[in-house]
Amino acid sequence: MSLVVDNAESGYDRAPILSGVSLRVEPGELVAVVGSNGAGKTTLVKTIVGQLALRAGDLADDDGSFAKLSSHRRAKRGVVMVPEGRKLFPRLTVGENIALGRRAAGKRAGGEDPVDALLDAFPIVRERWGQQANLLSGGEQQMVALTRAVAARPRYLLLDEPSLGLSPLKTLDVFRLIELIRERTGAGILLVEQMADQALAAADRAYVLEHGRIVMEGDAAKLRSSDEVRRAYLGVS
Amino acid sequence: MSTVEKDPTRAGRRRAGPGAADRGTHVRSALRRDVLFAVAALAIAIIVILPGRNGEGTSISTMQLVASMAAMTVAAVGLNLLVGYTKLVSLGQGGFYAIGAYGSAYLALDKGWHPVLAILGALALCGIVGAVTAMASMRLRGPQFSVITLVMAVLVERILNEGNAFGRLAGYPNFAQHGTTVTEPITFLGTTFTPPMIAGEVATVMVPIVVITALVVILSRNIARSPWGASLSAIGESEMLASHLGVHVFRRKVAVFVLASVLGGLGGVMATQAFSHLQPETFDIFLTITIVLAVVFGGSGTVLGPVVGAVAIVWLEQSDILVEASQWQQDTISESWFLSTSGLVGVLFLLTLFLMPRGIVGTAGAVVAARLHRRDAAEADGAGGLDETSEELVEDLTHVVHEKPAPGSLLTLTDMGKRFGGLQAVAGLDLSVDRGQIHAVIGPNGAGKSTLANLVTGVYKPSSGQVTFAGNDLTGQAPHSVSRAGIARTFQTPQLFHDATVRDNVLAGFADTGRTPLWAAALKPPSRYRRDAEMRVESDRLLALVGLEDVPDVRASELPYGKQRALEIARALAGGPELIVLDEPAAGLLATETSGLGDLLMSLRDQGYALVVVEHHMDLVSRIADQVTCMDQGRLLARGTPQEVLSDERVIAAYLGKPLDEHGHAVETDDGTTTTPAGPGSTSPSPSLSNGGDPS
Amino acid sequence: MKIWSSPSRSAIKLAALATTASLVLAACGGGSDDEASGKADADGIITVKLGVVGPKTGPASLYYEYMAQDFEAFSDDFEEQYGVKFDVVSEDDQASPEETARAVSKLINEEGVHAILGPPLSGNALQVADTVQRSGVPWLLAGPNADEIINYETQPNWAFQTNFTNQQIMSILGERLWADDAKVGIVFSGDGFGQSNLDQLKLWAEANGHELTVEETIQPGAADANAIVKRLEDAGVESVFMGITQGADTATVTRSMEQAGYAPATVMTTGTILTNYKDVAEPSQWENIQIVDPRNFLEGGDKWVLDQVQEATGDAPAIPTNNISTYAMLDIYAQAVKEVGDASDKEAVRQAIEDIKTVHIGPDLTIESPFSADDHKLYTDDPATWFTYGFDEDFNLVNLGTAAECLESGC
Amino acid sequence: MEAVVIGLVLGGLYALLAQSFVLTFITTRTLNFAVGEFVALGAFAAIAVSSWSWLPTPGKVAVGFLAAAVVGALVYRFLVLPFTTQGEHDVRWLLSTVAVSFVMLNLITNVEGPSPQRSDTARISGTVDILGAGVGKQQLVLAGLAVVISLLLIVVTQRTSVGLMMRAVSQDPDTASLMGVSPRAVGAASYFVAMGLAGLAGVLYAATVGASPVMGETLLVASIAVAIVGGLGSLWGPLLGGALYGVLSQVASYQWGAIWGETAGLLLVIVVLVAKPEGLLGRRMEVKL
Repeated sequence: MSLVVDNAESGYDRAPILSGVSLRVEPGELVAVVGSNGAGKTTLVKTIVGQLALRAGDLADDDGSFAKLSSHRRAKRGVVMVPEGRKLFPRLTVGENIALGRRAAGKRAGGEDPVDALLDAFPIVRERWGQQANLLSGGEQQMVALTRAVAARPRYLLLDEPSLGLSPLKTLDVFRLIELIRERTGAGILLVEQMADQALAAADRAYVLEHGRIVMEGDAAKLRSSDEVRRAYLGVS
Repeated sequence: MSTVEKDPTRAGRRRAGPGAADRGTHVRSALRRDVLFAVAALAIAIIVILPGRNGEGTSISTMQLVASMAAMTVAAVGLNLLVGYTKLVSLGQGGFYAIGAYGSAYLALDKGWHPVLAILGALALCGIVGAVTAMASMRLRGPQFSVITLVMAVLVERILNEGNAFGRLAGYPNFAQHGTTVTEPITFLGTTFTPPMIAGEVATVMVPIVVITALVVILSRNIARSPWGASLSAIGESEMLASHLGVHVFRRKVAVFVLASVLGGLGGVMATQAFSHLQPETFDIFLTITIVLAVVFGGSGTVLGPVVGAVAIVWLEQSDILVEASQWQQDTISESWFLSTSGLVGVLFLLTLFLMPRGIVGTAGAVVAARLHRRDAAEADGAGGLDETSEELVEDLTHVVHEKPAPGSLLTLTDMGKRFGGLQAVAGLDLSVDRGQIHAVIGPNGAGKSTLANLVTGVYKPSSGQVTFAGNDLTGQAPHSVSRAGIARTFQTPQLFHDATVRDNVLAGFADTGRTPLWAAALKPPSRYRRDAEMRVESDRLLALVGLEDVPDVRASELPYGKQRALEIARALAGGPELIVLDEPAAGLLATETSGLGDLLMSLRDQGYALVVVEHHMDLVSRIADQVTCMDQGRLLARGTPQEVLSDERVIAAYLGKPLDEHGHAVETDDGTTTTPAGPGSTSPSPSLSNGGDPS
Repeated sequence: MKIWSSPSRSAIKLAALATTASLVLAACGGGSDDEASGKADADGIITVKLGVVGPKTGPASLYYEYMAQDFEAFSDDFEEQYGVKFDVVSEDDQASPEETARAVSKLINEEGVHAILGPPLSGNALQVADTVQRSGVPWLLAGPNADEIINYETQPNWAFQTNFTNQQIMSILGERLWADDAKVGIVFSGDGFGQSNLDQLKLWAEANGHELTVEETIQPGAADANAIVKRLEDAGVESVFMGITQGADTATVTRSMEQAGYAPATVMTTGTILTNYKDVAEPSQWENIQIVDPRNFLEGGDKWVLDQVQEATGDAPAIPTNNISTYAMLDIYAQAVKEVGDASDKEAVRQAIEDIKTVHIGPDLTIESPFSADDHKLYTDDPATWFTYGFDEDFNLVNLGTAAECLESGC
Repeated sequence: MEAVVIGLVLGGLYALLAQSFVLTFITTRTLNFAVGEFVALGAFAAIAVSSWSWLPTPGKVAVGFLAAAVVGALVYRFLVLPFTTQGEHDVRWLLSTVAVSFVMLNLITNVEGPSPQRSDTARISGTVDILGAGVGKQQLVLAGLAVVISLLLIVVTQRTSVGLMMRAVSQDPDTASLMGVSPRAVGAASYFVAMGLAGLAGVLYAATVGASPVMGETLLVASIAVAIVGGLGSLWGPLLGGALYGVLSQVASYQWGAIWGETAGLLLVIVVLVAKPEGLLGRRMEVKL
């Protein structure tokens, strides 16, 4: 019962970016992936959701391997990504964006709707319900993007650089929202962040990616305090 | 004349030194390649018409074929400038071909012009129609552009079909109007240029046809590989980017369209000279499509692509191979389900798209390039880039003569305002930046920071206020004027030429891209060779400056993100700016890279550059900025040194959420706990996350 | 029952025809050059290397079909009758003028053909008119109707035309159209044939003191002709001539006439209506249409030719008028070659054509001495030798009398 | 007035084909330049089954629709989709659809012969009088169909979840696939419907002008023009564009002669594009830095 990446290899064009990457995310767990730019973090999540082809290795969730499925089928299985830069549908309303998320939920829908909890916690999304998504500020868009992903009832949620381009204040909000999502959905969350410090602070476990390989893994708090990590990825000497 | 040259002190000094020897080598090798190409092109041109030198009847259809190929080649070379480089898929080239063909015949026969003048007149007409079409379609891209050019071609065809002056479907010339159905061969300088028509007559017109074709290929190669050509690729990539590189996009687009139109017309002129009679049926919609096919089939965006494509298509359409293939299908597959010539051309074309997506020449070239650069690509994934430049950079800069910043403010914004519909994005903002100063602009999302950057660089025209730069009023100037005045910029997401090499990206940054005149690009005078070599040496220096010296031949898209940022800064420097506007340069960078970026920016400041940095990374801001402006809702919220601004209560309330220390680190969280402070002088990503239960 | 006037709807049949025709051509063509020496062999058979140019492929391929049909149907006849065998070297002009130019120079200069048949489309013929007439190769024009193709200023002239020309048809039709000083309008197709029709009609009108009230173009494949018909009607046109290449486009015009309830007293067109019109039109739309043609489609040699084509190929004549004129052309050329005895003596053959005494169309139709030095057209413009036809319910031709009779008493 | 009525009716035919351009453009950012051949394909498919007496007319019309629709979906999957992978500057699809047009036109011509063939499927003879203008019933049906189908498409996209998927794919196919929507399936479906519409138009149009391989080719430029005038991004566009183009070209034909009809239509395209590059109802695409 977990999201498993086993010995994955993938990349763009000719050059492989990921090689032999293995990791796991348990339900209800927040796992961070940190690493320098170009280390392959975004490549990793794009490979998991099928936006990049897996060249070797395997991907599996609770129902077994999904490595051969196309991107939209993975979403329907509950492997849901919030892409870098939010990627809301700019000319759909906030409500329609979230409705699209609900569509992907399919059979997993039912029971208590975690979306309601998010909307209660961040009423701004509800206030903007009928507005076109491109009229929202960056922070609001990220809220909607996260809500939309939650509406899809993810079993595993992949977040690609959720703080990118946000002001410090909004970044705090986003991390609060992520915490809330973890509480309410029980989904396993894989968080890819350039802000390694925050990511490690929020996560249970973490992996460190370097040149497309996992070079360290373990308890997030321990990694955060490890000198090696601090020096290499937190810019602390 | 480039900005670099306009400012001899700085530019001249920078270029002095170790580059001189390299320059000589570059000039010599470039000259050797160009001469070889020209000789080869002319030789091939002459060889193909040798069979017709005695005027043997058996060579006539061959000469006609060669003439068709030449005409198609010239038209395709012209179209390639649009389709291949500027990325404008014009379906109107057939229309210009027709104007050239009919225009030259009409001016000579009906208007009595000297045939040579008539040809020039027809080409001028093509240019004028091209300019008008270009101006009309200036805002169009994609299918809309294709359709408007197609409409133009259809209208031309319609005029030829219906215009009495052109003989309509009786052809031109015709008995009723001219008493003959053939145009007179041109006699010029005592030579008569006979078309390939009658056995026994030497088809002398073939000589100018193939020689001119060869010249067109040679000149178009020069153009494609010049800064002028680079500006076309820049427009193809993004018109906004091109204008930031100092390219007057409007003029350049009109110019390239005119050039393409004239070449299309020249193709038509050749057809007239070779076939001596014009029928409007020749100039139907299939002609225009065939020219496009020729470009893509051969390889759009390559020098030889349109040549190979044109020759191949003309040859295929008349060769027996397709007829035999069609017969074979009928014999072996089905007597009714078979394809004949046009269908087979379609199939061939689809196969090309599948198997050789860049056309014959492009795909062959890519295979060769892949072999050559495999090593480099591997290196691109390795170390290097911003995070490792800091040390070298300082060394590198020590031998750059530091210039005393001239006193006074370089950039001054007065009462800047910008309104979008009902939204006041920027209001009443003043800002001034001195030489040798870094001015950071911070603020919440939607505060108007990017709008401000766009106002400074000319993307937006201000609704109110004034921009003064180095004593000149730049208010409302277009991006290319702003760029030429000495303001460069980088973008939130790096805007690079993804298919071009790292070096070519930097080369595009030189002011030459916007300023090289077309004639100099085409004719390549000695000064051009020298300048090319200079630019190359300078680009190598700039690449070294940002830590990309090991990967000059790697495609930009293959670079990791951080290095793309570095490359973009190198390109901005190439233009020889005095002020650089950086829009969130640290976005997406890791802490170590951000730190390297800080070093780079500070060293630029030390060289006398003024920098405006729009940024969210408070550690970076607090480390490098001399002055910080915090904006909120389009207005000035606070201004001062980093310490002053970051501790300003309004800034904290509107933006930061909590106070930061002098290094941009969170001091206190909203619930009162304190995060682990980083060591003094260190940089750590900011601000730290705080949440109530955090054990650290 | 004129079965040949209703081209078969069976696609398979047509395609089969295309194949057989090309096989026949392949069998005839591709022969060794020695065989096609142009001189009589041991059996007294003269093999003529005949260059045939036409749109073998593409939408205009009907204009190649009719030539192929005639070779299939009549090759043996000519061999039997005159001892002349056609070794056909065919080139596809793809209906493109430039391609035609290349094809023609290839045939003349590389293949060294004894004569050239085609191209059938006026525009392509005009493209090469000068080249062929200067080349000294007999040019057999059984298709194009444009008058401008033959340039009598080039003497001796090498081109011979066995279809009627547009100038001829106008001199037949002019008086009929303007009978009782009616207002006359023309609808012509936006192609070489249509424009030539317009030009000739205007020339005739000018020469005879009449005025053309309305001239309207219909683009090939146009979706409707409502505006055209409206303009005819509004101008009070009582007499309409349709000079339209495609029968289907003619149908578009008559359909719009019916829609608008516009019924001019006289509606005339040409034999082009025999191709493609019926399949698209309704009987009520062709009620009033008449055509004139120098050929008698209903009996005698002309009909025999069409019947033979139908019988031999199993399909309708592709362009009935051109099937007949091709037969006439081949008869003329074969006779001339027989007379000279050597097809490669082109000047002698040319002269023999010019001097020809009797042209045969089928077993029982002859035309006497049609040519002279400055008349290379088979048909004359004597209304007494032209026929006027109408159509019955099933689109069968009905002979309404000669053009002269109809002019006199109305038809 | 007569010109206006007939122009509106005629515009319906163009609008129907323009709708097929708009439909594929909205979801896949591609235009099928082989639409003309799908018109012919639909017409010939209906002729092929015209002798099946057990199949009622609507069934035969459906065969025309389905034949074009299925081939359309296949063409999308194998000959359009592979040529759209390089971002917005990628116009290889334009070339591949032109190639498809060459192949289909040639094949249909070889199989069916170049001559028009009579088509009696869904043939409605006769004329009705509308405001003094005689209008062919067949053309009226085509025009009515264009309106009904356009409205249907608009309702579907605005009100149903299928439409929501379509709009999502049209705005951002990659992200749509993250929401469990398959852009390929949506693309194939819209090619299915769009080419089906072309086939349907072919069946009905062939009943008046006969089925011939080139029957759609002559409609191509006009219907692209209509789609562009209305705006490629708007399903309302074809109706407005069709009406404008139809009326303008008819009025010009009435006033100055038929030759000016199409010319006026083409000039309209130029004027609209120059003034409003995105079409009358199109939405401006913004370039973000």
